[in-house]
Amino acid sequence: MWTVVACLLPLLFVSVFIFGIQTLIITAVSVASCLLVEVASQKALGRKVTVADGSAVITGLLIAYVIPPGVPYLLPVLGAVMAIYIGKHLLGGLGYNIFNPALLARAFLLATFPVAMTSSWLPPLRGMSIFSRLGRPLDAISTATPLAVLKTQGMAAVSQQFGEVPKIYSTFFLGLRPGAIGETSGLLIVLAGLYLMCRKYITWHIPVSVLTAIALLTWIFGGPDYFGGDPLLAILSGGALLGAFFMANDYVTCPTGKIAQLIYGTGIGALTVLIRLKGGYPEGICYAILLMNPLSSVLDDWFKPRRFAPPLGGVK
Amino acid sequence: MATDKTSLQLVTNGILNENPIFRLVLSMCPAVGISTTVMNGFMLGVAVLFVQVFSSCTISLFKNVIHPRIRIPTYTLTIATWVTVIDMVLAAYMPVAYAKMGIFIKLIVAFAIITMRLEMFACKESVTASFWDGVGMGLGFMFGMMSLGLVRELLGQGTILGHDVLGFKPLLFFVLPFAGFFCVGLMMAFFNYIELAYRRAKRA
Amino acid sequence: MTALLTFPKGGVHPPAAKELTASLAIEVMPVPDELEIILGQHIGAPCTPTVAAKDEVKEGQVIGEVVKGLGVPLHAPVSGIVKGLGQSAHPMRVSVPSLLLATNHEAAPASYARRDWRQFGKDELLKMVHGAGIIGIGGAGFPSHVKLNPPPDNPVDTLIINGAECEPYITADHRQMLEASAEIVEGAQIILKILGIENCWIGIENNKPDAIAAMGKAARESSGPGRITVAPLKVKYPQGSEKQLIQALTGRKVPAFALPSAVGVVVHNVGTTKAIHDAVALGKPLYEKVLTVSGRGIARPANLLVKVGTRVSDLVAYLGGVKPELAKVVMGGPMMGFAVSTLEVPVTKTTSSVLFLTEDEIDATPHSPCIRCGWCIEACPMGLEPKEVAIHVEAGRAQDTAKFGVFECFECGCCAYVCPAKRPLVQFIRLAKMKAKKLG
Amino acid sequence: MIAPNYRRILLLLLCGLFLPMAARAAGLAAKASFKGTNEIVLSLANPADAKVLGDPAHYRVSEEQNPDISLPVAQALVSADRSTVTLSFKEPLNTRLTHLVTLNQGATKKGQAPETFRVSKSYLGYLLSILVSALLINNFVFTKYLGLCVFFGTSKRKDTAKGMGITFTIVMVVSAIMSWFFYQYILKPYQLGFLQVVIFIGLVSLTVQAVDTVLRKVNPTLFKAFGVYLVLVIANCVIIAVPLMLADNEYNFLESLMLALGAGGGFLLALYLMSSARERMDLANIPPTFKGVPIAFIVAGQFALAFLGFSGLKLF
Amino acid sequence: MKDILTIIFRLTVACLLAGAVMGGAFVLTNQAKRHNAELNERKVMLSLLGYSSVKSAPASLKLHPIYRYLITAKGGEEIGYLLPGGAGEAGMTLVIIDLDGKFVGQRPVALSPEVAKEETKRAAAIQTALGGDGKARYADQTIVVTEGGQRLAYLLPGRFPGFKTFITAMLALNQDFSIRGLEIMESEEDPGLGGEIVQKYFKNQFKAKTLETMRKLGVVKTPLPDEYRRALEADGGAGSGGLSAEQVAKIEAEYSGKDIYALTGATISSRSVTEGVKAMVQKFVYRLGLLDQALKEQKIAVPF
Repeated sequence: MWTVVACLLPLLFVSVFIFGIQTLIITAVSVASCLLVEVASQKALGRKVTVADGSAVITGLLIAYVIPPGVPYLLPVLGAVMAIYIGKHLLGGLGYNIFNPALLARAFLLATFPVAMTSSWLPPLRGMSIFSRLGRPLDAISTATPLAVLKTQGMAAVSQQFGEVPKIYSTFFLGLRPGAIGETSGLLIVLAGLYLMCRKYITWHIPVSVLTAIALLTWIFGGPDYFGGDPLLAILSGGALLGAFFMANDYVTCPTGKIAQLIYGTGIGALTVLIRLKGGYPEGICYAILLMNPLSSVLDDWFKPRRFAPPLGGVK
Repeated sequence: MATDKTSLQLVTNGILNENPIFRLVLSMCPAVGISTTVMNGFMLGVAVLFVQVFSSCTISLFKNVIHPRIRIPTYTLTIATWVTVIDMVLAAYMPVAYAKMGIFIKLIVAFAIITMRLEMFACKESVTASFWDGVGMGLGFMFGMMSLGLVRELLGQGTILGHDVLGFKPLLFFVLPFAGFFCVGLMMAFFNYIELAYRRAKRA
Repeated sequence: MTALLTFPKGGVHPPAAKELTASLAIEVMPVPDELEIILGQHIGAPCTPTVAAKDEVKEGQVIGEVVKGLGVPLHAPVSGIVKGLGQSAHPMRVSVPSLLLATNHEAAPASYARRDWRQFGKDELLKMVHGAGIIGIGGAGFPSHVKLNPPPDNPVDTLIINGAECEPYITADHRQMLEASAEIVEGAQIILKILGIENCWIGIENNKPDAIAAMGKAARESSGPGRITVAPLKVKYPQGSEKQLIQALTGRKVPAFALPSAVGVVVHNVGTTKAIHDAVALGKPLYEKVLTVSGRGIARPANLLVKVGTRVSDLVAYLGGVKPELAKVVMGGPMMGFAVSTLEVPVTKTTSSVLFLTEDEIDATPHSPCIRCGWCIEACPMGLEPKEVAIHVEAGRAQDTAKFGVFECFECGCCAYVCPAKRPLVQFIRLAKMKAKKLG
Repeated sequence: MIAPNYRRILLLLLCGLFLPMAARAAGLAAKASFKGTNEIVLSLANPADAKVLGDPAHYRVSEEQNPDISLPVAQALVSADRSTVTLSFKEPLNTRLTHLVTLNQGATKKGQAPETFRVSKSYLGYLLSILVSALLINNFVFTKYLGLCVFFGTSKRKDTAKGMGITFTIVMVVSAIMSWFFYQYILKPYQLGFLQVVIFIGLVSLTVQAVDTVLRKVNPTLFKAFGVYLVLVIANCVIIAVPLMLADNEYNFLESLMLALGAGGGFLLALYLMSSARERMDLANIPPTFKGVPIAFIVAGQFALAFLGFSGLKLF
Repeated sequence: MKDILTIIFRLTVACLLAGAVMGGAFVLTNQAKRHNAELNERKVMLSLLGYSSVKSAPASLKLHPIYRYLITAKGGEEIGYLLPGGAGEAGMTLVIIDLDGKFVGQRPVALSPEVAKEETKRAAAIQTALGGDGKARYADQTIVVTEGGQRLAYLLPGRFPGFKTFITAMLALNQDFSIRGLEIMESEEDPGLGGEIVQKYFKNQFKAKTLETMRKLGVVKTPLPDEYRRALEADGGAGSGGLSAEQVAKIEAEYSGKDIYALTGATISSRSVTEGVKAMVQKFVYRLGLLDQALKEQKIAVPF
């Protein structure tokens, strides 16, 4: 698990340069509270304390990566309680949670602090010092994410604010745009994902099916006409990459069979596009993954591994 | 067969030992859906109390005339009648509260708790006993709803019965509709915890 | 040669670690002073001793017979005096009855003369195999004469000689194929004759090119019945498992709970084939065993020819003792073998190796909860779900595990090998089998 | 025995996610349709004079409900083959309402009656949106909090959940249709609205009794499998809530059918997902105070959090 | 057989009893229900006009509802306005105007304004008045408020799509069509987000916007200025929020020409309400203009 942590860390360092030291603080708060809640819940429930396995650190990092970097510090703390205690330990601890803890925390925070969670985005620093934002009131600097702009104002506003196609691709790919830490640098996420794939920690099935479904469906339905959407932009904007490589792939909450994984990934992609295009939120991958999570055990049940050979006379 | 319990025992039984919400786990829909304030809990509690008491008394009164083969339809008819009456009364005299509770008043008709009490208790017992049992069950439901409402209103809005108590809003989460699931789950666990602790203390 | 043959699903690639002993010729270990011969060497009923304490026995003499049920006789590995019945430590069970034999070092070793086996009929050959106490010495310990006499309703058309030797460290079969290739080929021909068929495959993993060459040469040079083909196999564990080997070579799948004969195949290990050759062509019963002693915890790794009943402690003494880094002694391969707690365990007919592993070679990190990564499902060659079995066992619901096919599991250990949480999945499965059997 | 059917149901569900989009595509073939929020495309049966067609003054566009208020056409663009005209408007149209477009060629072509086009989103799509809404967006269990007693009572095992869900859906559809007829043809005309509750619950009991009798005679095996759930169906709030909603919203027959199907299917879906989650939780080490129903509530809350992803979803 | 007969008999009796109980309750409560609903509606209307329990409405204040009907006649669709007055003291008048705004005709309707509140009776009376000349469909209702015979304000109930479902609102306009007040009656917006449209600081922003401002009213996403927020929350009630009534009036006047400040995180809801209100006002002004013109030209006497 520490490998995954290591893969996630570069993203944090880059985000410090893009958004300022604020991101580091919020991540630290999130990770620390996750560790604390993990220890506390394991103590309270009389279980062995296993913070060293790194799973709480991953959850902490992911919570910080999916919330706006400008939120009050209380939010990641409450998110940690939801993710670690309610989402994981009450259900039996590591390996028994049904939903991805970090995303559960995000959904919870989004419902509980709708304003902070939808408006505390920071614009890239563009040459300012990374400390320059400390202590400044947030609403003076907050801005909107590309997907939110797209949802409320349309593609023209996105181009105006973030640049024209194709320059916008490179801007997004490098992460120079407002967004959660984990949404920023597509480049680093892809690199980390490919590394994990090479090390065989993850397989290609889920990321590829998620991204393919998102790209394909956005291409078909996402534009003013059919087959007029911009698939590349859909993948680069929002948390699609982080979700596909690091969240949908969460071992505990994804199916194990390969066919099941492909269906699961496609489902996530389809729901993401559905929520993005028709839903009430600008970004849908968080909820798409949460919605597919409970299906993973069902899918595994339906697509059981093929037995070597059934016993003669059939299975009883 | 007549119960040997006193009226007080019947009432406390409904509130504590056989609390419809936390013990029997019946009638959960309103407990999740509209337990956001104490007032809501109280209003629906009153409605259920009336329906329960009236139905219990009616069935108990007519228990000798009810043909056993049409027992359940008769119960349903009785409950539906009283629910309709309560529904109309509330709609007429308390339109604001009625609007808040929406469809739930009419749904009392499908509350398992009421049918269950008729089947288990009222069809065998005297009118008085049924009355007290109905009161107990209704109060138990009201108590459950109100305690849930208290927690959710206090933690969600910082108020009790609409009066500002805390002066700030601790956590919007608790008044959100879906939080009802968490609140009910946590409160049940809380009561379980108390019971376990109580039993442990008793044994020690 | 385009693609090497293998089985399609599952399997793992543990480090082979065969270089420790692969180049060492089989050496004959001097007979120790005392032997402990376990009476139940094979699957089926244990033998009843036919000798009493203080009796003098000759090398090759029958000392135990199976009175009732399935089994083969037991022979004295050396000449000596029976000291009596005892209890022996056993790698799998706690303790088992055994015969203690004090070696008479002065007695001359038994000598066997070559005879022309081609003159015998099927029934006579089968009787010889049975009488020589031959069992599947690759590990299963299944009496060979039963395998050689398949039920008539399943006509057998193919013989497979298993030289895959997929377990890490072990090189016993490898060395035998190099040093006794002609005998093995001849043994295969004997089996073909018994079965009355022509077609024989010898499957060898591709990491033993010298063995493939030697066997190929022997097969070409041999005169006599049958079409013997040497097939190089892809290196993948558990290639040497019967069902996987059959699938790799013939594409047939042996149904669960059925014998290979159900798909018209008989499989014998190279060691067993050699033993059948010895029994039929020389009349020599099975009381010796080639085994690999390896691992970085022993002073001198070696391939040894030892008498059945030799204690592991004697092996250690002969090979110069253990190193201080020793962490775990395993009988059998590292994947499927059993850790032993004492060195006073005797070698049986089915012992293929004794491994002395150091900390580096085993992973002793404690196991953590299952995170459902599904790697075990990927690795399982039988298409089972080890994680579900383990989770059910942990939750005290072992009786429900039959639906996950625990009884189809042959405990190859692939799942435990790949498990990132280091969960002892094989142990969980064994527990599940035990409890499910008891309750079902 | 019935497992493969469930796989099909899931596939249907997944298809259901895409069908609305397909239905929208079908709408393109209609005579007049919205394009975006600012344009209406008309397809003409017989090509007319491009000059007439290109003049905004020849069009009168209004919402069907407000025929007196004509919406000014900014521009009328005629395609090269004169078979389609694209009308564009300055102000965005309320595309949820049906619009009327009247093309008056009378000025140049004597004797030609004004041609009227009705522009609306496809009715099929509307029906589908009712279905999907009841199934997912406003799932009765997770977003309307109805039917919970039975939901928690029968979601312990997958088989039970399936049985309950299917029985429930059948009874739901039958009783909802009967209720609709009763309401439309008896209660409403005779002003007996206050008898709603009694009549509806009576119809439900009747349906249950009928299903019971028919099943017992026709398919005893099926009766054995589903019979036990029939009684529980009556104690389910959803079964009475749906007729009440039908009455409140004045749905027509098809819409009622869709709502009933959606409600039943949604209940089945919720039960099935929950049961697979609870079967998984059976194996977990859950704190003793939470064992049983409390933890089921917590998990249901997590489901509800995930289902928040559908909030604000507008298919059409 | 006897058994079944008993069952049937008893069930029938039970049903009759139940029916009697329910029927009785219905008769007893229905009147009260309608009365209470009316009271409630009137209370909302009055509070929108600026009256409360403290500052009660003068006796000369009168509410005159105008019911609008869509009439499908032979020559196409027409709009009918059911007005009090016109034909006689107790009766009402149906003024019919065609789609282009030209006066078509008027019909006397034998209906008292009190009875007209009941939808079914009203529909029947209109159908009678129309005879075979068309079929009327109820569209909506607006209320003209007069004080001592002078027009004071207009009340417009309306319904428009919000973020999730429909929002029901009531709008009060001054005589010059500037906005007097907005009340959100029903909405199902997200709590904490779009649900905030019911808050004073949002809905009071519409106050005092003139017709001109309304025509091009937009939504801005800049945060609501603090003093404006305090003024909005004080809502004319002097003293609260540390602002005097004059200060509140001054601040409100200052911002009256500006766009609506969107709720944080709920731009869609804010925009829905703004667009909805805009559409309501524009449609009403257009229709009232035509109606007034018709009334004037035809010299139809109405109480407003």
